[in-house]
Amino acid sequence: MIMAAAVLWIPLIGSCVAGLISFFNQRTMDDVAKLVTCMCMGVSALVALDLAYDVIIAKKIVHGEMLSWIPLDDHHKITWGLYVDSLSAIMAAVVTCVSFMVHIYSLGYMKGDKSIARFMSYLSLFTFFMLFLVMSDDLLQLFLGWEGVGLSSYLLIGFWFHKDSANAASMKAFITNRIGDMGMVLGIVGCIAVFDSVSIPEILLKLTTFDEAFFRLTDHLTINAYTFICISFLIGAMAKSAQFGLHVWLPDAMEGPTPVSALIHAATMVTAGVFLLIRLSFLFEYAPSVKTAIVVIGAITALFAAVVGLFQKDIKRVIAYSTCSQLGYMFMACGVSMYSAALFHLVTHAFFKALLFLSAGSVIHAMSGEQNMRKMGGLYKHIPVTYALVWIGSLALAGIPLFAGYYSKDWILESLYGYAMDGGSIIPYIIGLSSAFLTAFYSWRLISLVFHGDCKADERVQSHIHEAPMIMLIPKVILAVGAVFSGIALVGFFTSSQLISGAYVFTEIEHHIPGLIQVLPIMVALSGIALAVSVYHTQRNKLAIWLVRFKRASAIIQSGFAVDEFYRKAFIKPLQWLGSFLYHHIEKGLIDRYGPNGFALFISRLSGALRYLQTGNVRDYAIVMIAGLMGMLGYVVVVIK
Amino acid sequence: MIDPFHINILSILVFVIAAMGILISMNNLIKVFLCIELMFLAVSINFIAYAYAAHNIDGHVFTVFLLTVAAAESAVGLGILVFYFRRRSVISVADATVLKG
Amino acid sequence: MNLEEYLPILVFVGAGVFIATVFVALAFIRGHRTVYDDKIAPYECGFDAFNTGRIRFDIRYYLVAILFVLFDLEVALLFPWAVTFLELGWSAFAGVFSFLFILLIGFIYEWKKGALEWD
Amino acid sequence: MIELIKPILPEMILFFGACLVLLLDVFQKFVDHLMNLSSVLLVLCIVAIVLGVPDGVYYHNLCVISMFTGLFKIALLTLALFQFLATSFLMDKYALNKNEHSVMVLFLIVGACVMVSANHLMLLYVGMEIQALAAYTLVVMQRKSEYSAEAGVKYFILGSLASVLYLLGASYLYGAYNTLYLHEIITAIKAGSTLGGLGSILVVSAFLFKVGLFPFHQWVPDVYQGAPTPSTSIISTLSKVTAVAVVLKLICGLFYDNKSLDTRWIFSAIAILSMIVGAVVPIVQTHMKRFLGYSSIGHAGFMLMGIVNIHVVGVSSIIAYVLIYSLTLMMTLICLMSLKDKREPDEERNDLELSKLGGLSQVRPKHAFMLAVCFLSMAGMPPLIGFFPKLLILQYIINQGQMLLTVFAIITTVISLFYYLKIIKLMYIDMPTKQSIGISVNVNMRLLWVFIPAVIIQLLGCYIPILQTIYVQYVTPAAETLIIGTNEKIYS
Repeated sequence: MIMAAAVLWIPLIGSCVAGLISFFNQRTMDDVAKLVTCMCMGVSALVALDLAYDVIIAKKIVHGEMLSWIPLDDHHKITWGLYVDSLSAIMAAVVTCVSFMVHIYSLGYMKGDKSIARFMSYLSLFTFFMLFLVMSDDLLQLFLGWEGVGLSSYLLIGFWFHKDSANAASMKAFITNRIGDMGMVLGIVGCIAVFDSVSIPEILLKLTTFDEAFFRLTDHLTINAYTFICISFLIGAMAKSAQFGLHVWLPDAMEGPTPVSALIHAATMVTAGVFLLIRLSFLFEYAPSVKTAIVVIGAITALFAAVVGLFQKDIKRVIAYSTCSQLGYMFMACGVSMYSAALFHLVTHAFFKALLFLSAGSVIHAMSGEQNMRKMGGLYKHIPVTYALVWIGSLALAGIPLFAGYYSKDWILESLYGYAMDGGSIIPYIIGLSSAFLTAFYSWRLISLVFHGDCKADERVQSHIHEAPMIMLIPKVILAVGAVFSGIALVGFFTSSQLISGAYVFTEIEHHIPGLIQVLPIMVALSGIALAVSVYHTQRNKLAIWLVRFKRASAIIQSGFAVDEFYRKAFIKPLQWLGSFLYHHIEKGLIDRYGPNGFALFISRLSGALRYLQTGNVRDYAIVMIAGLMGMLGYVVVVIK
Repeated sequence: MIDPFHINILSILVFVIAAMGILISMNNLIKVFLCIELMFLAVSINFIAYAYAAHNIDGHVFTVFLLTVAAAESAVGLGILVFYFRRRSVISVADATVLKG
Repeated sequence: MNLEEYLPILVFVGAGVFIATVFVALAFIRGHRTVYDDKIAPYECGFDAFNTGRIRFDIRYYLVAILFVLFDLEVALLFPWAVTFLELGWSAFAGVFSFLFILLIGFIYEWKKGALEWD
Repeated sequence: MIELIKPILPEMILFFGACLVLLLDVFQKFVDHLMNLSSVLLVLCIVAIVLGVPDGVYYHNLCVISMFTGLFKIALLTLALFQFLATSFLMDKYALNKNEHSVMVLFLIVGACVMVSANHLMLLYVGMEIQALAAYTLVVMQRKSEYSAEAGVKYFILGSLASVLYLLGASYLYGAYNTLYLHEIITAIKAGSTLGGLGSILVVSAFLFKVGLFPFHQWVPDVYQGAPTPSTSIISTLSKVTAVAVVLKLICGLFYDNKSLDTRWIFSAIAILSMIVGAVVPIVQTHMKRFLGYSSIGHAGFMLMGIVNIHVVGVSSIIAYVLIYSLTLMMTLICLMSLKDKREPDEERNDLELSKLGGLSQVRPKHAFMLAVCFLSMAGMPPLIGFFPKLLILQYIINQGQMLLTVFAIITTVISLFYYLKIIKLMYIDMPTKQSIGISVNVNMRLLWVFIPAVIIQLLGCYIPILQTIYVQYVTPAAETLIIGTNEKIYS
């Protein structure tokens, strides 16, 4: 319990210290802020690893109460609690480790930024909220963490607030996540209505005793309560995990500093949706239709994001769409009840995607802030270490054996195959394979464009190209170790153990997997790599011709199938019009004009008019007195009995 | 037979005359004071009539007090008048509208 | 109507008229008459005797009038006591004299303030 | 002998003390100490009331001594004492004889005490005249000011009209019931007669005039503005407290449980119209005292709501309201007095232009704070003491189901909050202008002796138990004597 609390609260201490330093604008104390946040994060990471070891190996669940929050009565009270089972422990370990790496990396990457203390404070604050989220024992506390990471994400995307695009992106992320939050709130309210509780263990306990529950919408229309709750939570998870439809904020979120992208928008926060699905898996098992929906959404996202990723120019956007696509894999795994696989992919993905982002950060750093891949090329000579690390990350991403991604992705694809064999559709499996092919393709497209060929940057930028300093390399190397070995090291553990003891009904079905199916993902990945290499190294001219020929199609795809444009036309414009109409005609024109402002104007006019009754002439005063008196006397004469 | 009601009507007539006098003679403070005195007298008639009708001494006593207090009041009034005249050099209050609004 | 009660008043009026007539007549008959300008000039409190009544009086007349009105009318309070002081006894006597004492204070005040000085 | 005069000993002390002060002043003896002597007289008078005769009626039912009269007399004396102590060193700035001023205040209090105690219409009239004549004199004290003269004339004419109305009403009551004793009239009036009804309304109207309620309100701003500020302070507080006491006494007597005459509509209308005038007109005012005059009309209307339905709770709320409001208003005016420069009398008018207060918080932070506290208290802001009587009255009328009154009370309170806040904005947010810097005062340490207790009194609202104790122990019993005790207890 104390360990868990330490993991949770230590980052907050660091955040507060750095925040205070930033608030009082003590530039000279920046070093203190850096040191304190990194040390706190390091301690937290170490304790988290120890905690994870304890929880997973010793198979004990830490569950305790910190503070009373909303005491309603004896039976209904909401507390600040800690609940650490193996799921939470793994998440906590991943979050703290990646966060620690990103903290250290940031020291180099953000060097010289005048508000670095603020940056470190936000990073630590984010980590605190993320830990709060994964360790919470009830839905309300989870929701608080959920909102907290959203807030931190907003603050960090808009960290360079003098950039308009950063501000716009931060708001876009925040507002898009509102939709998800609405889902979360509905889900929590639904839980309260059905289970009379927000405590996750309690809900699990009660679920086994309940049969079915319904919400009556109208007299004739009822909806299964579990379905309703699960759809609500699914919407929440979709927004946080950038699934198709609510993914639009993620590419734009790349406006934030690259360490932020690595930590929040690749490794941790975006996986909160997947975490939610796993945490509430016992509920989803009662809503099979929603599970199907999860598979569909995951599949669409995986394919869609991979296709869009092919056409991106911006190095960070490629990786962002890749993240989106990988999250689609995790969703698919959840949808077919392979929660362990999803979690496994989450862990490995955290390592290699963080690595890729940090490497991309190094590239950008080397290119003096340039993010367009078309203006790069031939960098492998100048930044060999980063080159190697990108290779490692890409191999892991593409799912090449021995690298981390292989084990988890392969497992997911096998699960999808099993799903098809169990009577489900084969389409998810096919989409999974296609996406794997596309993943490999765009990864090597990135490598080819950035590191090979001729450099297209101007002279000044070229002269500045340099390898990142040690402080940025070491975290990447550590992450690379994770990207290589986490799969092979953990695969046995994930496939064998009953991960979350009793937390959900885990249906482990052994399928006979044909040999061809086992090899297929590797072949697909290798063919993707081969195609990319051949296209970008030998057939580049032909590619250019093709691109010109299908200029409009490629432009549409590049813009993410114009989802943003569609939203703008379908929702934002009408809403803006409606808002403007309501503001100008209803609020200003009607309510303000005849309401508060009108009343105020009326009063001041009345005041101006009434003052003229006070003529200053004694005669008028006497007349008013006598007239008033006459009125009173007349009334008395009339009413007196 | 004359009863208090008739005296009452007389007093009301005098009172109304005095009140109208106040309203129409604002250009001369002396007249205003005269009218106020007239009102006192109208009320005095009332008191005496009621006291006489009810064989009650209180009304008479009140009248005596009323006269003396009215004298004091008119003395103060005249004092204010003198003060006002010294400041304004007129005894009309019809245009005394510095304080208004 | 019982007019006999008013007989003393009639006698009083008659006596007054008689005595006044006698004195005027005696002065007219026995009087020593010399005529000079100042004596025959019309005299009206310093104003021209033959003039419109709507002239401005000196404000100081009003001051005198105020003081006169006050001290004159306060005497009205003494009349009821004066006609019954034998029946009312010492407490009423003390009351009236404390009233007169207050008037005295007022009188001292106005004297010291110079309200009785013409200039 | 001493037993004979004991019931009116406080008034005697004040009256003969005032005569003594008058003579000492006119003989030029101890001129600088006469205000202190007046303060001593006030203290003696308070002692005489506290140690005085037991409750009951004296002098053949002419005079009543009860919790109610005691409370109001002590309140009057305390207010006057507060003013004397606070302003004795400020009076030199005014072109008036400060000793005569204090004498007049003493006479005014004598009249007020007579009014509060009187149980006889004639005595009430005499008290009212003593009080009114002193008030007229106070208004015209500043001999060089044209405004003072005009205000005095207006006040005198309208005040005489009011007292004539009172006399007419008294004569009707006398004609209807053949008595001038209040308690006999109160017993008799339940039978109901047109003459008695007219008389009662006329009598009450005269005191509604003194309070400054709607059809009789127009003298208030003119007189407040024209009179020298020390006199304004006296008239707006002492006169008003007395008038409210008499109004309470008369209305509770004449209209309580009076089946023949339903006066609720009359008083509701007066209260609503007064509140509207008091809420709306101050918005456009530019002169401080005029502004306060108008707002006091609104406060009077607010108070009157408590007596539309006559009940102990309402009456005690009104007592609490008038005492707290008067204290606050007096503090405000003392604060304004201490801001005055030594100037010609007519220029004082300009000194109190609202625009002069711009940026006061930077020029005179203590004064600005004091004024802000007073204004917020008048507006009824919760931590301050002014909130509680407002709450009591609102609570009362809501409990009585007077929804129309409630709605108007709330609307007008909100509007009045606006103009109070406007002044606070003027003082705290606006920058000092060339005009406002003209306001200067020799910051006297004695002023702090006034300000600190004043702020403490205002902040008493933070410690409710003490207010509650005072309310339960003194105010409510006073209200009870008025309604329950009038006939049965005292005159048996």
